[in-house]
Amino acid sequence: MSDNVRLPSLSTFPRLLMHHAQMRPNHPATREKDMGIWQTWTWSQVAEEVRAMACGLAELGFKRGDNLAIIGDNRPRLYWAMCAAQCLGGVPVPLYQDAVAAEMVFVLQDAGIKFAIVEDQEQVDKLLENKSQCPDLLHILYDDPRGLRHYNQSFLHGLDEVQEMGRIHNRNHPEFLDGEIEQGRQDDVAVMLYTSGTTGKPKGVCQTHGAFIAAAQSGCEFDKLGPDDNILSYLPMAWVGDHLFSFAQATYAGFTINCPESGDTVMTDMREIGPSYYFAPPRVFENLLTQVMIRMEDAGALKRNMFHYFMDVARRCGAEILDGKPVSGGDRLFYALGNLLVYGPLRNVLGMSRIRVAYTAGAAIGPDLFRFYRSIGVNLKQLYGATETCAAVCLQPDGQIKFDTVGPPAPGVEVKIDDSGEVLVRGAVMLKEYYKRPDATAESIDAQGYFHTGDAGFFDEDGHLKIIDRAKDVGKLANGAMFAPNYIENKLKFFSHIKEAVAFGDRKDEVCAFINIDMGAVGNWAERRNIAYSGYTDLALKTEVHELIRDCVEQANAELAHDAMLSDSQVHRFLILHKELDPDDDELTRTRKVRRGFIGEKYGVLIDALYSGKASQFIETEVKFEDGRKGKVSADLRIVEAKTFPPQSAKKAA
Amino acid sequence: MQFFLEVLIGGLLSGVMYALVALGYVLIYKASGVFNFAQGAMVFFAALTTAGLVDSGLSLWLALPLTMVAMVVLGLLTEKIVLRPLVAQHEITLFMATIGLTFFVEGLAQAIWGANVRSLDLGIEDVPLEWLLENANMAVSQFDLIASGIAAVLVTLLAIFFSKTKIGRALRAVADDHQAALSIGIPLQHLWGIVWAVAGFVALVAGLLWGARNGVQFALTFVALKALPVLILGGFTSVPGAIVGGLIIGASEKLAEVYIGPHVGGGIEGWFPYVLALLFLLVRPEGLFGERIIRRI
Amino acid sequence: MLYREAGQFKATYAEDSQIFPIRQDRIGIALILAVAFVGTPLLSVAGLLSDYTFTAILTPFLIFSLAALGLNILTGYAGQLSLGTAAFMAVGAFASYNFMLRIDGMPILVAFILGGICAAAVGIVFGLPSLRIRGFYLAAATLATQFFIVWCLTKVGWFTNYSSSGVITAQKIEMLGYTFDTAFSKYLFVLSVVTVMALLAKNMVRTNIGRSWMAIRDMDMAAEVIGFRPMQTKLMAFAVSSFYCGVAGALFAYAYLGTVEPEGFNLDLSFRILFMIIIGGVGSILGSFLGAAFIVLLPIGLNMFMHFLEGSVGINLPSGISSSIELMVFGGLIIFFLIVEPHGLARLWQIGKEKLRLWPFPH
Amino acid sequence: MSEGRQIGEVILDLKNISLRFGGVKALTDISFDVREHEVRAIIGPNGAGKSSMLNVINGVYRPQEGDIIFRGEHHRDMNTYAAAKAGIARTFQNIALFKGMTVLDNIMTGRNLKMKSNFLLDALYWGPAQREEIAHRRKVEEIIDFLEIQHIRKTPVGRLPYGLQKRVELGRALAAEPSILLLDEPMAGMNVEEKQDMCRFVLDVNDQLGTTIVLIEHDMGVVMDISDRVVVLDYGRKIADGTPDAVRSNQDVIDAYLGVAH
Repeated sequence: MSDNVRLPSLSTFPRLLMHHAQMRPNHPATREKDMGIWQTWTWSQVAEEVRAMACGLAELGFKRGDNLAIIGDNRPRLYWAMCAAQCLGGVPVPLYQDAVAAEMVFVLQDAGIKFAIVEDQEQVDKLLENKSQCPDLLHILYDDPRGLRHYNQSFLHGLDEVQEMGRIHNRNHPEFLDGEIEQGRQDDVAVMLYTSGTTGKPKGVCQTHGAFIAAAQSGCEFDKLGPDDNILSYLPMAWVGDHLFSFAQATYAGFTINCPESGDTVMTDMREIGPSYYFAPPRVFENLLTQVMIRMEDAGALKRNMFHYFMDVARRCGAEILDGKPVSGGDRLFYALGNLLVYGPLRNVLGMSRIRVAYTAGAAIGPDLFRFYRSIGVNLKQLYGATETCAAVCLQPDGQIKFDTVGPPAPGVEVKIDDSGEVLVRGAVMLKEYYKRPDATAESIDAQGYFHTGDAGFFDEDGHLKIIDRAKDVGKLANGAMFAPNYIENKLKFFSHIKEAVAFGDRKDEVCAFINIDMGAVGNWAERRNIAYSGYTDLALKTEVHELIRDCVEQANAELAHDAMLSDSQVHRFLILHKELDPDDDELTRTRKVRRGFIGEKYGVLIDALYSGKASQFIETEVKFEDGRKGKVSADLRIVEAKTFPPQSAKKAA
Repeated sequence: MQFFLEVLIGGLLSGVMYALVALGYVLIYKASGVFNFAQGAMVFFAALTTAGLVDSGLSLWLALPLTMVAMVVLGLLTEKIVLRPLVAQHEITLFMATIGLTFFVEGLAQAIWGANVRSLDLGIEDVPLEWLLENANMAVSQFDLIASGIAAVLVTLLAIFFSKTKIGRALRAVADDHQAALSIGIPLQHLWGIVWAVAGFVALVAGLLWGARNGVQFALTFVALKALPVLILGGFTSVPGAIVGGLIIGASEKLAEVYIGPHVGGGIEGWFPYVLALLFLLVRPEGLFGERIIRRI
Repeated sequence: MLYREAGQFKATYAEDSQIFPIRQDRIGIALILAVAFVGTPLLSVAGLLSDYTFTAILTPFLIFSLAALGLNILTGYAGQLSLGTAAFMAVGAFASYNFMLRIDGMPILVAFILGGICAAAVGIVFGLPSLRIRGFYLAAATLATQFFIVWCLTKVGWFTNYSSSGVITAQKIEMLGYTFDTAFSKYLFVLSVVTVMALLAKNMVRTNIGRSWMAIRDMDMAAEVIGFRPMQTKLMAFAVSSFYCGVAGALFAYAYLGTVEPEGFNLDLSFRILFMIIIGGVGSILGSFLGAAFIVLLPIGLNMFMHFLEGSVGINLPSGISSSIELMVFGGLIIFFLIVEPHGLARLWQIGKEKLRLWPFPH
Repeated sequence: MSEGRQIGEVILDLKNISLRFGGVKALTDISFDVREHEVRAIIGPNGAGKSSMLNVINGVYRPQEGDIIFRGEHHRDMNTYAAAKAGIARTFQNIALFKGMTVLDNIMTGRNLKMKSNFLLDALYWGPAQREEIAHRRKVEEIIDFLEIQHIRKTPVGRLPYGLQKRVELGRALAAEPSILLLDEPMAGMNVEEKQDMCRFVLDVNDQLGTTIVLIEHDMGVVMDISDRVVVLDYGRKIADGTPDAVRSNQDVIDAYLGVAH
């Protein structure tokens, strides 16, 4: 949008959609890789589809204030369904599509879902399983009819039929939908996103049109996003990040969202589309980098040496060149050569050639990882936010990138650190309330209207926010020193061989940790050393692997020794878990954050062993497989001592 | 009638010589499934080498064993360098490789001995056999008769070799089933080496006979092209097929040349055998003695 | 490395099935065509390219490419090995000659097309055995074509207009009052014909007719079962292939040699064209061009090398040895390619291209 | 099983079929019928003549004796082209894909009988030929989608693992929109997961498209699960015919299978 003033006529997402349908009717709005090509819908076509869907929903009895569950992979019609619900004054509630049926029940009940639009048979089956527990659920609509031919329940409808119904409805009542859109207000709840919640039951975060439009606007203006931008929409629709980027910003700025063919083809689809705007959590960037390194291992010596030589050049000056800082002529020349031979082709194969702006958020990103992308010319930046703040609190401006902070507060957002070190936020992007949870709402929004993020952090000298940990997780060691488990875990996870880490130490004498090795990286490492292994558990028990991980832990300890506040948090002992932490076993949240408390209880025997000085500990664990079957994994885990270092910060400070 | 017989006998005699060349193909095809287009080039190579050695002062009886050695070496090298790396490839690929081999061997022969026409004297004169001329008034070349005799002996020997000896039976087994051949206890590679060496020997004999008759020149390679219709007719895998096919082609080609040729301007020897073979193929695609292939899917 | 494909997505099937789906390839081919159509003539006018370049290298290269393309359709795509390519070229050449000779005001292009059609007709007749026999039985049978056609053209005086030596002199190439008589105008003429026919061939091999050929080639029984009729399919391959060879033969006579006798289309020529597709790439349009270029340039390169040996190094080679060595090199290369890269230069190019697309990754 | 599928009249009736190769009897006096929309299985020990039976149905082999009644028309024997034209498609025991072509092109070949373009139009391409190609491409994409092989669309089939090749071959047969689909051991050599997928596809084809299916399969579990009627061959003779349950308890069948064991 060219105008900075938000017209009242553009105060809701349906109005924005209709605006684009008029302003740029033939501009692509949505693409989906389907049937071998990128099927494309223009803004006017999307408006038509949404209109048909909304009218169809109305015909089925969907009313203002009703909640519409949306469950599935990133499919155009599911994105449109959000807008269709909003047209009618209803509230879309996207759910994580990989949740098992039982996990869905809570949200379906809590949100009083009456209508659900789902992707396919798999999701329909899950809902049918829960139907008896969700008496409010009246209608289930599905996008892909495959396999559903013999489902003859009267409350099941194909989206095609519903849209057809809607088209007829719209012909008979051409004024109806525009009237409904007209009734929409900026303060209406636009979407309800359930926070995954590391503890307790998920809560429904109600965000208004105004909040998300404000967040979208500030982001779009901050990075000058316009209708010609393209984004790959592949992250879970229920995640605030995807909602902000693929729905709110796209609908605000009028750029094109591109839905991949399936989860397996994201890499290929990314390369085909070559998005100009990209968003991914750190683990995606990390996986990509791991893949790059593994694939380069197989290259011939000449090519590999060239690659490493130019990566050194990039490490030396790549990020500086991207930031427009002064760099010597020689380095510039080498970098240009490297750009021709390595960085350019690398961006190309990763599908990042056309990226103007890429963001990462959701977890801390390792400095090496972050620097890698910036040094090869991908303008990767960090942002900080939460579901409750439309994911938009701090953004890193071009040219002011630091590796360990998340940038200054976004325009229109006020950030304050309270006495306990917790980050507080106030502004247009704040949530309206937690759905049906006045207690929780009151708890997190204080009298001055500040939202308590629950994160601990501080501003550095340039006014950039640095986040350390979850405020409630920050504890104290027995000697009173600060213990920030997340910070330690992240430090460990920055090693490519470590996938997950769980640190313990609150009210203890020293810090110990559980480690999950990265199957891809360590597996590859083992293969190159001719170490045979039969699976994760087997690999995790290898002595060589323990040595490898110990090196990593000791390196992390050496770094921690330099930190004035955290030098006591060095990891004294660790063990490598016999199974991968898994959201299906409730050990991780759906966004893959470790649930430390749950793990602490489940593996209490291991923690005791870590602190009791035992050399090994037997454990047997029940695991759930993808198809719902259950099994047991057992192993005798070794406990490994790691070297620690005397604090270095005193000397440095002096 | 007398003239007809004269032509017929002449044709049959050259037919035996065709059969000899054709046998070289059958040998290799049976053993290794390769249709060795280079057989003609090997004939040429053998003749040129013998003639070249004789021309450079060696006696024929010294030149012959030397050439034999050269032919065996050529055969073994071919097997090792060309065919072994191509083992298990499609037969058409092998066929094309032998076309390449043809060019290589022809080039090699000429690079060593030059491209000039040489003559080769085996001490047999190419004159009509007097006895026949006198008694039946038929002109049948003495040379042809003797050459055919030699060829016939060789053909018989090979036929016996194939059906009676252990190696011969092993070779037949190879053609049918490589696994089975292995169980006989003779390494496959040895068998192939033997076959290529024998093929070299056959080429040598054919080269000597044809070379002495027509002069040692590049055109000798065309003898191989004469043997092709023989194979089509007789089937690629059959020793008797090669013999009968050779006789049929030899005789019919001469007869056609004499009786049809004049009406169409002559020179039909070049294609007549092919057309004959083709017409025959349309009736019986597997050849006279070839095995019927049931296409399985 | 040079390929930067990120962002080249296809939104329609038409885009997805274009001949060069990658933008860099489209730019490349446009450059090549620009150089071929505009660049070389400019260089020629500027005196930087001699007539020799056109008459001895570029024109024969293009004509052989076309013939190789024809053979590739039959052998590479339809899987029917033929050793009679030169015969079909001869039919094209002599038929065109006779159409020009005997019909007043016959436009040259029409004569070429009719020549090609005659070749196609002959191809169909001699393709008939392919219905019963396969593999090298068929290859041997196609030799019959080779011998019979050349014999026929030599013996039947009508074909050569009763020329005593059997040699014919091709008429001038005239179109719309313009005579293509200089080396480079003939080159341009050939280039245009070859470009159009290569495009048509590419279209055929990427549509149903091409798929029918490849199906018969790869698994004839299955092809039959899904409804391809072997007879039509094989004969069509023979017809189209012979048409291409026929036109190539006509160009061979009209734009390259000028005077030609039936013996000029001998077995050796058939083999040479077979070598082009083996070295260039069986079953590849591009391979036909690469192979033709290779076989045309190889003797020239070898000759230069020999001269170099004699001139600079001072080794005296016996006369006539260069042709023997040429034979050996040809033969050796064929064997080498069949062993090392049976899909020829085209596959090497493809592998190289794949590497460039994945650069810096090895795979 | 499902209400979408009504087993109909006899569509294919084979009467007293005998087939010999030289002196070898492959099939002896075999009769059985196939009803519209049903899943009909042919089982039997190795060498029982199962594949020969399929080959007779779609005209690859011509039986010396017998009568084939297809949709009410009598045929002394079928020929492959007529069979394909009449809507009989099949897959092969040993995968018979076109190795040099991509998955997409392989499946496209399955649509050849529905294509009207000729070689001249093909050569000129832009215009009718392109329109036709695109129309058929759409159909083929539906099959690719149905069989969940999107990710290998442009891969040459020679590079695919066995299980996927089988799937592609099914795709090629489906592309012809057949009324009868002959499957020659569609699950041979597959792992459990691949078998499950293939079963699902076969049932979906039968159910959603109403295609009649005649299949040969070794996995008894699969056969008993998915077929409506089973015919059992042994040494080229029919020894049983009926529902899975009936066949399972048939003494001749039990003997034949035990006979294979020793």
